[in-house]
Amino acid sequence: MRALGNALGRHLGLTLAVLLFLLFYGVYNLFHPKGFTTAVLIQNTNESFALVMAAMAQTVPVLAGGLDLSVGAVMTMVNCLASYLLAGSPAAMLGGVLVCLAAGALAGFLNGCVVVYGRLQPIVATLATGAVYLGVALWLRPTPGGAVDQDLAWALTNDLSELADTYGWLDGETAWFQAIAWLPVPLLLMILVVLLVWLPFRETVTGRTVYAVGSSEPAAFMSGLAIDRARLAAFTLAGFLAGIGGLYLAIQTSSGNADVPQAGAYTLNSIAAVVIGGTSLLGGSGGAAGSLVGALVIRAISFNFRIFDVPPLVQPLFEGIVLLAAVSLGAGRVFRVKNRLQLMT
Amino acid sequence: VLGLSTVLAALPAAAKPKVVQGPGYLPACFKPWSEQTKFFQWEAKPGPYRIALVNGFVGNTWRIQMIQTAKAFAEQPGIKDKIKEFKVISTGTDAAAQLGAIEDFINQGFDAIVTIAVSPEGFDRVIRLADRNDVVIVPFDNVLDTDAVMQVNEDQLEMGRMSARFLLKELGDKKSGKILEVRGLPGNSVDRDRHLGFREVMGKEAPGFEIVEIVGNWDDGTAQKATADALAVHNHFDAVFTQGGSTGTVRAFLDAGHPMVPMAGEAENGFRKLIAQYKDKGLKGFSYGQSPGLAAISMKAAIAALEGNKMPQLVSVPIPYADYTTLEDGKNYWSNLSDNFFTPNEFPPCDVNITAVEIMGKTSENVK
Amino acid sequence: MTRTPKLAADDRPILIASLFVLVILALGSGYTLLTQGSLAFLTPTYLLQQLQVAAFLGIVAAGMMLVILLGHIDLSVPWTLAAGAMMATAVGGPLALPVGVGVGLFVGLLNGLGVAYLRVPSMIFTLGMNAVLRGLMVMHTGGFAPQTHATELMAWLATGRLLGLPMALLVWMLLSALMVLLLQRTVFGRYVYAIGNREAASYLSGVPTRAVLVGAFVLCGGCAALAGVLLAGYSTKAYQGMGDPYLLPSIAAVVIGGTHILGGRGRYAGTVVGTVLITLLSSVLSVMQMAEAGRQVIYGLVIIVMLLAYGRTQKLQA
Amino acid sequence: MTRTEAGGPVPPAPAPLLELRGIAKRYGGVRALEGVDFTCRPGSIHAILGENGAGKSTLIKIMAGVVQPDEGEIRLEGERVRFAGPAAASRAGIVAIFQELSLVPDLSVADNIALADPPRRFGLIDRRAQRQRARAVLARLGCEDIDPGMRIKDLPLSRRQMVEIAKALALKPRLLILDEATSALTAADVERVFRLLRELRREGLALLYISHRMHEIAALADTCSVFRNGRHVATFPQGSRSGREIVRLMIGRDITQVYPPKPERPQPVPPCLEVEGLGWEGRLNDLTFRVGRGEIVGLGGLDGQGQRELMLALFGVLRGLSGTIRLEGRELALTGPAQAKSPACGMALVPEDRKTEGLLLPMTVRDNLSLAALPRLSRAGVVDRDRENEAVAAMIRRLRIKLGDPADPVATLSGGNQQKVVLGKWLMTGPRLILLSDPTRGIDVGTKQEIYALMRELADQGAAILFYSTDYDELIGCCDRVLILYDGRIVRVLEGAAITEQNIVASALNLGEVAA
Ligand SMILES: Nc1ncnc2c1ncn2[C@@H]1O[C@H](COP(=O)(O)OP(=O)(O)OP(=O)(O)O)[C@@H](O)[C@H]1O
Ligand SMILES: Nc1ncnc2c1ncn2[C@@H]1O[C@H](COP(=O)(O)OP(=O)(O)OP(=O)(O)O)[C@@H](O)[C@H]1O
Ligand SMILES: [Mg+2]
Ligand SMILES: [Mg+2]
Repeated sequence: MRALGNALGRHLGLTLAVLLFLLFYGVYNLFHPKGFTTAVLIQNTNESFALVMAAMAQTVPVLAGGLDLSVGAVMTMVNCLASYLLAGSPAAMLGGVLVCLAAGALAGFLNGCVVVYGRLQPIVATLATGAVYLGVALWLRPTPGGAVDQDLAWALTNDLSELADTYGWLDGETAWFQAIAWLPVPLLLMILVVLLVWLPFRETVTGRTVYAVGSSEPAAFMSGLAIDRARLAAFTLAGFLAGIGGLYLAIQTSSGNADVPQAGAYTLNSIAAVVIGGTSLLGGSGGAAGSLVGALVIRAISFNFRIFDVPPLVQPLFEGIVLLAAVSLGAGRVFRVKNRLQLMT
Repeated sequence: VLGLSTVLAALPAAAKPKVVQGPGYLPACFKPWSEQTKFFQWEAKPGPYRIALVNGFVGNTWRIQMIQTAKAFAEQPGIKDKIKEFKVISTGTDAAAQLGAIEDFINQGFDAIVTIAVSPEGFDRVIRLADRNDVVIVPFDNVLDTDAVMQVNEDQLEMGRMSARFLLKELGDKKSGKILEVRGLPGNSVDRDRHLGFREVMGKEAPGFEIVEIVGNWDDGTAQKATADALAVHNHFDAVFTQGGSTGTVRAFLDAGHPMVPMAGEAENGFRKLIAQYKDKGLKGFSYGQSPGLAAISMKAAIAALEGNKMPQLVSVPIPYADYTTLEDGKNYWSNLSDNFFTPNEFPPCDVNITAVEIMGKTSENVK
Repeated sequence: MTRTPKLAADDRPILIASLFVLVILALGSGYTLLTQGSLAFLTPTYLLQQLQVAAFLGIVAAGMMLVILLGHIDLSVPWTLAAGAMMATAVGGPLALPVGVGVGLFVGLLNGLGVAYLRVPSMIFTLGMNAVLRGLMVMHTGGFAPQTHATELMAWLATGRLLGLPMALLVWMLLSALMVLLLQRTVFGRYVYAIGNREAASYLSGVPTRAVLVGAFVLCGGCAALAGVLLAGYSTKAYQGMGDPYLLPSIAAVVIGGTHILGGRGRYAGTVVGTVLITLLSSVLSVMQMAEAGRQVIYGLVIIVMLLAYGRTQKLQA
Repeated sequence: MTRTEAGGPVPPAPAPLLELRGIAKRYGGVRALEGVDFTCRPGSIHAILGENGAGKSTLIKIMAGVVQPDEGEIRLEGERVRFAGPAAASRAGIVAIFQELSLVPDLSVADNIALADPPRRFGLIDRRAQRQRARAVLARLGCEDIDPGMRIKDLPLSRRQMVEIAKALALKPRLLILDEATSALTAADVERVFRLLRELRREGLALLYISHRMHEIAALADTCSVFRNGRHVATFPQGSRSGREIVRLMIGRDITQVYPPKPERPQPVPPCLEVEGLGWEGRLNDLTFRVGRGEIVGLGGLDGQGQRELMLALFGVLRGLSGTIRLEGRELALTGPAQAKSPACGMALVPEDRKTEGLLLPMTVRDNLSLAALPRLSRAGVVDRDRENEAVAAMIRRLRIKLGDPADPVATLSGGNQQKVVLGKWLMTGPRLILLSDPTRGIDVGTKQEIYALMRELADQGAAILFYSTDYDELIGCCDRVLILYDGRIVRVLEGAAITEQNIVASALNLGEVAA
């Protein structure tokens, strides 16, 4: 069926990413003494969560045709903020969570404003705002620290049964619960974010407009779409997702840390993840689900260093080469294209 | 905390190390931090052991030297036969990745994990898991703000204090003037502690001095630029306390033609070379050092703990230092070798006898 | 219409940035006047010293500008710089300089091939290249106990003086002269702007677009490595991570200089001014003992305010 | 009130749907529209005629809210309105299909058809409903073959244009405007569209139809309005004027001797380009033809039948060609334009879309003119400023390019002068084989004449010219021979007297001998 071939061709990037992930992660689990167990899954998902969020955040502005170099900074800022707000009564903590998410969204919204109303290029605009957000983070946490409710931290970084135990919910025996008790909370959260945030957004008119703007701005305008609103929405959502990442980072490390290099690393890795996940940096095609896989690929690469005996001082080189190879996979296109003009983007 | 206890209630009895009375094992090597320091004791485990070293950032000489030392130590007779498997990985400056790696090694059933923390916070989860699985975690160098694990470090506060005392000694009866303080990486606990120690003594014993602070990031280039700027504006300093990137600071003084003054700094070979070279011109230098050998000591501590010995919760490794009077080429610095490596590496009381030269001086063979 | 309006459009950023440089000096002087009772920032010593330090960033930015003019970017600059320096010192002797710069040119070649022939987005390809270089340098230092001492020549080029001017500054000036010649006078320069404006149109006009792309990346790598060699001379040694403080500042310098991040527009003079601005700003903040948080915020705001001041309404789509 | 000229009163008509009064629009110095009154009524198809740049598109962009008029008012059923943007206009029932396609390439057909306001459930887009809607509209256009799930970028140009029309229909317009919306359609599609339009007319829609094809207008329109450089010159019932009269209205004078005379030349001319069995990706099929020195060979046929690909193939842009190309006897395997333009080959290509493929709009006229010839204007890679300026000045004089200063951005030039710059850029390289892809598009009649003359002059100097045009009048006037392409094949070769409107149209629509 032609449509099927089309669908596959359209998601070629994503397909490749999934295969890569299955390869790296499969090998890792095969050779891991406790491979394919909940313990390993919990650890892996915990480790990947923040990067996954950063990658999904990066995806939205990229789809609209612009990079967001402040993703890591927003994440770090929210992380530092959260390290003050995630303690005390359940109500207080809930409030804290909401404040953190709002802060992330606000930061993203400000990015959007600078881009839309300031008419600055997203790359430079977010390069600058990113520095500002890092400044705020450093102001919030000149040195690492903070207190996060221990139960919360423990419960959210384990599987569902631990979650239930910790808060004494439906004393874990219930049959249906047993079926899903092994699910790691972070994995569940990733899935929820995709199902409750990304997919719905993509199906709204605004989300559709994000794609349209990235694909062809003039066409979007001619069709009477609300371009500015879409851009604002894209950056706001990016901030929101980065915020979730920062929030989880705080829960996971039960502290806030305004680590500038770490922020930079997350931003750059998020871009790599987006590309590996099959989203075009030119905008218009791809999706956050792909970036999720892309992020997992990046993580899965380094997982393997813990299994195989790669000399420690060779690891960085190895990592670099694999990354370079992974992002170069898309290059196959070059040899298929029959009209050289199409290579000129 | 309160929450913690409720969780632990929910857990299968976590096998925390017993808190016991001293004295500890091999006190010459594992010196308790203070009188208050408590002692830990784990169930003795039969060896040989599987040990992992989880490093963070790798892109600087100190870390590379540290990794080399650890690997050499693992091969050392008397240690080699106690180690079944020794794995080293670097996670980069990413807390999530480092915590993940540690947890992964716990899952893999390693017996001990020595690590340089990316952040002094956030290890609660892995510590808890380690306790549940009888795994000994030993943070060193960048240690944690907790007393729930055994840690190995030199006293960063003391480094600041020593430096202050040395400078005051050299300044003699001069009780006022300007002192330049070149700080390290902002937000890092080591930077914080060395700074506090320095200020503590200066504040107490010589409040008359104006202290000018600049940020050097422990990076020679950055320190050199920042120092040059400070010199151009302040024209004269009576003494300098610098935290790494020390050679950069001296270079800036040379470039500016500023007379050499008493200077306390890190233990880079380059800095000691310069002291030796300019001590007669007034570079009364003091060089304290964070030794990459800490890795080896931490490994030894981990093994000792696994063997069921009593271990201090916080092991204080004496600060190796030298000053312009005690420098000796080929002994505590090497004029024919690279500036970048860190001179103090061995620590005989722990029979960590791998010298910096053996590590950083040897050429090509084993690129591991 | 005559040239003037178009020129004004491109000169505006340069003028504004220059004014801002004066503002920074004024504020700094105000500070020193209050605290030291001196006008240290206005002394020739200080200004020359700033220009000397600016030279390193300026050389990196020059290469970065070429790549940005093409609508690309080079994120491998930090470790290209470090690799150049470390290789130079490792080889030592008369070969140090050529080898160091050669490393940069070679890295640039690889970047160029990846971007121009494989068509991998430069943002990503150079990022990977940076990681690879870091890996190589880590192995290098760990495995081969390399010599890291800068040669006499390197030291002289970085810290020496000629007619009272720092050599580094002279090197930068020489390079700048070449850059101006390259961009204004040569076919290559004209092609760079053409491709930056519209690669398809340039290609159909018979411009060897791929060769130009590769060439630009090669030059960018060469500049980064040259800066590394000089920097090693400045601190008399090469060391890991010496390039890290140069990535974002070099991009910022180019952008503040009025070069369009999507390529095709921008004048070299702007990049020079942008470099001076960034260098002075960080120096003044350092002297003011401004906390890290404050610095970050100020950097960010400066970039935004400057760009808004240029009031360039650009098409948002690449 | 619409002005009507003596001769045939306007038939009693229903109340106007949309009225424009005293509309004026300027772009910088250019008067796009000036004091235009215009009315369109439900249940009629109203054709707009005019030279390129007469203001047709601008008028429509104003109706559809894409641009705002500088003066004048718009009344919708008597109510004064002001459309903030295309969205507002389409809410009011005014929908336009523009010259430049307004489809989003990365989205599916269904997505595009429902782009503006898709069917929603709980605020989310209802894909099934959207798909059904798309199917329905496409069916109405007789395009069941288009899969709503396909991405636009995977569709051929003609299909896209049908989707464009479907998209407009889906908005349930009261006034539907088609601006040269059929330029790329196949004969069958054109018929379908016409049937549809007539049907819509019966349903009482008001329709505006813009086309440069007289026969289409004759076949379709009830009323015609003629525009000339921004002014509305006349409105009259279709059929009440002869073609000649209409042309006079459009151009303001009779076209006397627009085209330079075609010289009689001894047959056969020495060959310059010989193509045998050229094929590419099924878009070019087994093309065989030759162009002699001093010959102007036309490429005819509907838009998008492979003419563009042929040009690109000859210029070395396309990969994976089959067949052979011989230039001046030597067989060619070009690696790209750089080689094609080299003195060894001496080719030049004036591409279809001057704004994206021909020019670097923000760069100066000088830079644009000298771009292709730079190697020969420089020594050791350094541009010789003096030689460059001389050459540029000479070219500006030769082509009579109107500009302020060679250092102005080329974007500030008029469409016609922009096109002259593209031509000039290539003349600077002294080409021996010139490929012209619709070089007179969007260019006023005066400039056109200059270009025709220039082409003939070059031919007489021995250049071989391959000339693609969508305007068959040009082909008739300029070409020694005309190749008609259909679906990437040469369906007919017309020579000398056989080059007639009927023949071209007939073979272009691939109707065999039937006249249009
Ligand atoms: N974007 C623009 N900027 C400046 N001037 C413009 C622009 N678009 C059109 N014009 C001017 O308005 C005049 C009318 O243009 P318009 O496109 O309406 O002509 P047209 O009748 O549609 O020509 P065609 O038959 O080629 O479509 C043109 O001569 C041009 O000079
Ligand atoms: N970007 C621009 N900046 C300034 N003026 C422009 C620009 N684009 C077009 N124009 C003006 O519009 C005229 C040519 O525009 P344009 O090419 O759209 O006219 P056109 O003949 O209708 O072309 P087309 O029919 O292909 O759109 C010139 O007079 C020019 O002054
Ligand atoms: Mg037009
Ligand atoms: Mg038009």
